[in-house]
Amino acid sequence: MTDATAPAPPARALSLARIEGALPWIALGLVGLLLPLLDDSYIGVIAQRAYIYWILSAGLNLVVGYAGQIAIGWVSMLTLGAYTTAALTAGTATPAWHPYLALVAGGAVGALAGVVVGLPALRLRTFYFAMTTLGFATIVTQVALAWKDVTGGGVGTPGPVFPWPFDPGWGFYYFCFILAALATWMTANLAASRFGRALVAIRDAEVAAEASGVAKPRLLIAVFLFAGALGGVAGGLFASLQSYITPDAFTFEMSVLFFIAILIGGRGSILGPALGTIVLTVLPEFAAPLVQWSTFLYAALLLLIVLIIPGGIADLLDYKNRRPLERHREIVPQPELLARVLDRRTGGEVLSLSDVELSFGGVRAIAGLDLEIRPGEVHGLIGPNGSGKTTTLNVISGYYAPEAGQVRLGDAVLPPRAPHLRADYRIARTFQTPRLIGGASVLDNVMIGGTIDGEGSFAESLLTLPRHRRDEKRLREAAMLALAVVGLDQLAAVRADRLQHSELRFMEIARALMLRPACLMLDEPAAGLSADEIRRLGALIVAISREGTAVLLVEHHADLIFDICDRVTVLNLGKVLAAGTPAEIRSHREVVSAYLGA
Amino acid sequence: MFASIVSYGLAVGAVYALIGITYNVMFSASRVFSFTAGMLGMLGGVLGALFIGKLGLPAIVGLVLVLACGAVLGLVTELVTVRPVLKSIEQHLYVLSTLAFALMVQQFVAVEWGTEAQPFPRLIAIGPGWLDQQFWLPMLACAVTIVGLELLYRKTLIGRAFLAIAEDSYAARALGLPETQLRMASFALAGVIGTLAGFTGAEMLLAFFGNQSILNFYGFVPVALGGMGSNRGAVVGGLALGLFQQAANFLVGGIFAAVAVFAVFIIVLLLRPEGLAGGSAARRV
Amino acid sequence: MPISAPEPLLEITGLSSGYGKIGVLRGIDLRVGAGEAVALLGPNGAGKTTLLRAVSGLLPRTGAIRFAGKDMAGASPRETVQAGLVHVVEGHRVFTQLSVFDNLLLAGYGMKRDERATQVEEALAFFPEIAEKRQDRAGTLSGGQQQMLAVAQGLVRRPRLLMLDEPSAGLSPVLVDRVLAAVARLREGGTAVLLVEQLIEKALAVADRVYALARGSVVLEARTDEPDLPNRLEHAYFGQDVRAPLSS
Amino acid sequence: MSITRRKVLAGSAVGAASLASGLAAPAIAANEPIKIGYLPALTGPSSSTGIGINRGTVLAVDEINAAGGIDGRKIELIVRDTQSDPTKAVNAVAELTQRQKVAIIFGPLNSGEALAATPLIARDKVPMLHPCWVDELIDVKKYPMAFRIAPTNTQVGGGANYYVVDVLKLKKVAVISDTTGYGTASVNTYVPMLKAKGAEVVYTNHVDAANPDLKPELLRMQSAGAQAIMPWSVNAGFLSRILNTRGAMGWDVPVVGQTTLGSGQTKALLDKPENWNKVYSNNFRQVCFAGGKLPARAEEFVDRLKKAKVEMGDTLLWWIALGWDGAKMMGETLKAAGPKADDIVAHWNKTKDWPGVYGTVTWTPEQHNGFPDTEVVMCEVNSLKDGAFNLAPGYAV
Repeated sequence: MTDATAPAPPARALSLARIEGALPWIALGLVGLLLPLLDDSYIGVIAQRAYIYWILSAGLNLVVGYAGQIAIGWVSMLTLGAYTTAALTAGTATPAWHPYLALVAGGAVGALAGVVVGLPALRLRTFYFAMTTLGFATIVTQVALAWKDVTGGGVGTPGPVFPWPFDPGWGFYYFCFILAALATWMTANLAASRFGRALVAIRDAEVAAEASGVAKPRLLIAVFLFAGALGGVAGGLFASLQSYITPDAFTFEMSVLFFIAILIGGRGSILGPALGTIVLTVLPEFAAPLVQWSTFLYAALLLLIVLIIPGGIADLLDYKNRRPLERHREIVPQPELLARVLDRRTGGEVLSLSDVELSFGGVRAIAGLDLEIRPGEVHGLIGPNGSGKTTTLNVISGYYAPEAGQVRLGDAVLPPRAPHLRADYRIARTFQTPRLIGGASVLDNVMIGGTIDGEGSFAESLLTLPRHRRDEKRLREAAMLALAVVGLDQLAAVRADRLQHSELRFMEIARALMLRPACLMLDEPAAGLSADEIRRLGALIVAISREGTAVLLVEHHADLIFDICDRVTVLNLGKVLAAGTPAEIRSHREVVSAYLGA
Repeated sequence: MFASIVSYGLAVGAVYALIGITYNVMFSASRVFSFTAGMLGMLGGVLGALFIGKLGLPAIVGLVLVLACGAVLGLVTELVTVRPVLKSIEQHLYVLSTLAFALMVQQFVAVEWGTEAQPFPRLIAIGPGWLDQQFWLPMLACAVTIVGLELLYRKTLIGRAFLAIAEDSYAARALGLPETQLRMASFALAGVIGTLAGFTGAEMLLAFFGNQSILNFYGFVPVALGGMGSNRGAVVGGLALGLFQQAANFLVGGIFAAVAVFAVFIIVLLLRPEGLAGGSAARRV
Repeated sequence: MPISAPEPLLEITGLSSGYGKIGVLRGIDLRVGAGEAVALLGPNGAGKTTLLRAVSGLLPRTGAIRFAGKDMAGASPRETVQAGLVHVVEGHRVFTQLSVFDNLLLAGYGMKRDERATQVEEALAFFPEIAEKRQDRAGTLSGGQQQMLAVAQGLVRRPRLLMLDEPSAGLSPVLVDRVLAAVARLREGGTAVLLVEQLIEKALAVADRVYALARGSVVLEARTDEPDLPNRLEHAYFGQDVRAPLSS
Repeated sequence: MSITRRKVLAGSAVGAASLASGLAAPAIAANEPIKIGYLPALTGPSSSTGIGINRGTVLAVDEINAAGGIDGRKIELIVRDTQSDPTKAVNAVAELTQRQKVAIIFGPLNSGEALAATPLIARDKVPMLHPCWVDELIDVKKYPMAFRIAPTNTQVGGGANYYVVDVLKLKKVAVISDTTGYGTASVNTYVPMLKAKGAEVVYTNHVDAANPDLKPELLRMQSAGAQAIMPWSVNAGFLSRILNTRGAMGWDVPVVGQTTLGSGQTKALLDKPENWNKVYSNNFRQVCFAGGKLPARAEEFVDRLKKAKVEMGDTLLWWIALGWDGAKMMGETLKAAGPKADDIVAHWNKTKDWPGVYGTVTWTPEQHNGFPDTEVVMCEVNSLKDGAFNLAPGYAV
């Protein structure tokens, strides 16, 4: 047993992991810095092209790899950035700009286009969204063709030439190298921040992200903005590398290339897609005779990746997570640490439902329900299937808006149909089937719970400014503490999808504790647990409630309910059949018969 | 001018409708939206030109061979790109596997058949102007397909099995319906319809490897607007799109026509993501 | 009441199953004799539906299942149905877009045409109420009628064992009796039945034997005519240390 | 470059693979082959020209090498297919100038790729010879080492305009192009020239080459009263659809325009042979039948092609001749001036009336467009025989 106070991971272990992670980047950086020594500008051109494609792919990686949005036609950002920078520098439509300023403008136009393309992602299904991004790419190319006086139409327009210190040749090479390094650094920072974790949560466990207070629209728009900006800047550099751009330089094959590079690299990693981009840029140069078949080979590679190693290179390199975990692991919660986790600042308010009514297509799921969950109490909610237990939970969580009646915390009415706002009211919940981010570590999964407590903004996380680092430190410590409370701190660094089912249940409780909940709702937490795991779960739930949290426990296991609940409400056909102490309910005639179907 | 807008619009609209139906036939049996619909359309034209134009086979033999290739490709699509990823359907891996497979076929055609748009041999030389074969052939193919599907669904048991799987695949499996064979059959049927669309439309669209991405997008628009899985929506949507595109093409010129179509597509989808007709029969949850 | 033959029609030993990581059933042993009616009782979430799904091949499973002398390892739902073990799923999920008659034809998918026609008529004979509505769309039927149609679908292949998952759910009492009456008639006709049911009295009235499931394992097995059965069921559900108020 | 070359152990795959070949300093040994860079577009949408030119170039280089090469040193033709894609051209240029260290670069053959490649080749100070027509490609100050052995867009358009206005004496003209670099540039140049010669341009438009139906365009031209159609595109499919539509409409109007109008690919795409009547395309006096006979040089060149069994059916004589002239020019220059860049440029600047099969080439230090105005003529496209055409009616023979 570790000592009473849960140890924050020793500084040495954490920094060792960070160095170990940075090793490949240091190697790549060295190669990039020393490449000009070869004095072979052919390799220089190929490397510049790889950097430029990576700047775009680093941004796209956040959209495709992290947020899981299938944005295929991303060459449109490159086109827009290239033409904006080229047109502004050449001064075809406006007085000539300074190239560096024009590049910034290219990035801004890219950012704007990123949001325009990104908006449909909020409403459209995956396939629809993939189609719209493809359609957008063809439109951008055709507008470039048609808008002759600005883009030079089919004739094209000369690319910008950047003056000292990044003048053409090795100067421009270092410009691309530095921007590529910057893009890598920023995307890595974002990925390791609470925004990055929230992105992956939206991809793999959207409902849990929502319950933890992640507002999907705002976050996705910010990511599309940033990815579009990187695409625009890459476009400006591309125009300079090409020295002269015509619409047919921006082919559909490039969209496919960017997309495949990220998938080959592996979703949810930075190093994998970077290697993928380098490989796919360099490959056609060495396979000269095959050049005609390059797109065919890319497509074949994509098919292989999708069918055989969906995890891509990152999965292959992830040897850490293949080391076997010891078989018989014990979950040993430490309820005594709860005081530090919940640090009672918020006063205990009562969560109350008054005369709530809800029906689905004529069937009354909840028919005039009154319920009160008092702080410091465990309130059990039982009833046969279809009695409205889970529907009640979902009404409190804000998934359904009741036709009548209200849900209030204290005297504040909870806004209906706004699940992501529940976190602000300190209302947390777990789910019938645990929602996890399989690819992320247990610690990261739990840190998702504390997303709304961070003060640093998106931009601060990009640049790891002090507020970001303070947030990360606080979130990491709070998560380790929460894991210690539920007894999973030994598994903090393990990938979540390697955990057993019961451990996932406790992990979800730890994530809920990150909100320092005033009210905690548990949806059949005992399902699939062994007898003594249920006993430990019961003790933990009681301890949480004694800290002043109002706990609502929806459960089938009658013995757990009667064991730990202070009050029990029995629902049947959407109405309260009986309510009282466990002993009263236990001997209530109708309850037993309704419950047993006697 | 007006006559050629209507005749050309309805003809190309019929091809888009058939591609839309191809999407639906595959979708209703597997819940998978496959990028291969446009590929089948393109191949209908290219293979037709190859068999009849280059190899000089008689038109009927050519047509049968093309449809047979379509069926085989449909089966390959199901086996290689759909079945392996069905288990993790929520990850939408099928979008990537079907896109990759379609791209491979397109590039193969680009290298072997050439990147130039080759003419499609004239099959039945009657009627100048709007009576020309390139106009009524696709419309005939579309009508035949609709009637054929109606008969299939209403009269044959396999047709009714398709409807059953489309409505509730869990109940169909429990009842003992052979889900895998039915899915393969529907992909083969989609292969036939897709290549028929390409074959009959190739007089207008020519045998061109680039038709794949054009048909993928313009075949998808009627399905998205008409609601997934509804063939009626696909036909109405396809014909309307054909007319709108040709009108824009004449009035505004080619480039802005594409921009106009895309703009309408995006706006309608953002307002009603499940499409104008409210989507296919709501699945029992 | 036929004493169970030397080798039971259906024998399940050490059956485990669940949904992905969530293990629901933990080593179930159960057997059903030829022509025997067995009721499967237990509170919500005990694993009754999961058990039927595992037996019919709709869910992956570990453990051994023998049916009519054959080992059913790895049998798909279709192979299970063809072997004569039919599972009528919960929630009367009939195909509302198709006619009653079509629903029944699909149940006989793959049989010879004439055989299928006669057996469809046989199944319809069990439920005259829906026989007249054979050309109507199944969507136009009431909940009870749809449940009858679902059971009729199960009968088309003249199964040796019919598994019914809560046929009474969502039905009015009158309809429940009518459906369970059909189950009784089935039993007389020699078809074995495994009935999952919430309503204990109704289930006990129809069944020869009863199993009670709780928290994924069998907590009680008994013949329905044994004394003091409701009381022992109560104990089984709520674990040992509770007073039994039900003892009237 | 100030950074000295030192053997550096580069860890990544990128560096290692090319490390070995990049380092060896190219001492020019006596028997070392002379490397010539060559950037044809053998695949992709606008590849019909490239395939034709390539046959002439390869034939010439083989003959030079067969005859002992340049003072015993073989010519090594390093070919990189640009696939009609500017990004591939940029990569190929860097490889040819830096890695292969070629003496001269012949190509790119398409304007799109040439526009991207010319500034880079100039920056690497390698002499460049190309047959592209876009005017901006030649600028004695910006690209001192770039020379052109073909006419400029202005000369080509001038020849066509001269024929329509001065020979056929027509007043109302319709001008149309595809949306490639070449197409749009031509229309922007020729329409003002036409107006300067007093003709009235009644209709002009850029149309996507893949657009299958050109009927609306021709209907608008006809209603505008056009007496001649001038299409500017290298896309055979696009040009054949114009001719087929004109034939289908039964509209008797001459089509005067770009050389691809007469190419084998265009002919293969015609619905009916009659669609090729009254179609006049740019051509070059040296490779046209005048009164039934080819000029002497062209006659002798055709015999040489027949002896070498070069496929003529699906391409044009002047494409092959162009490829031949390019290789021959480079061969003679290397023989006369050696492989050093400045010597080559000096030699080219002094070239006067060089007797090419395709055209007589003259360069001066101020003028690197070597093709004479007088040799840009029009020809009858349906008179195709052995890839060559009859001079269009109306010229003084």
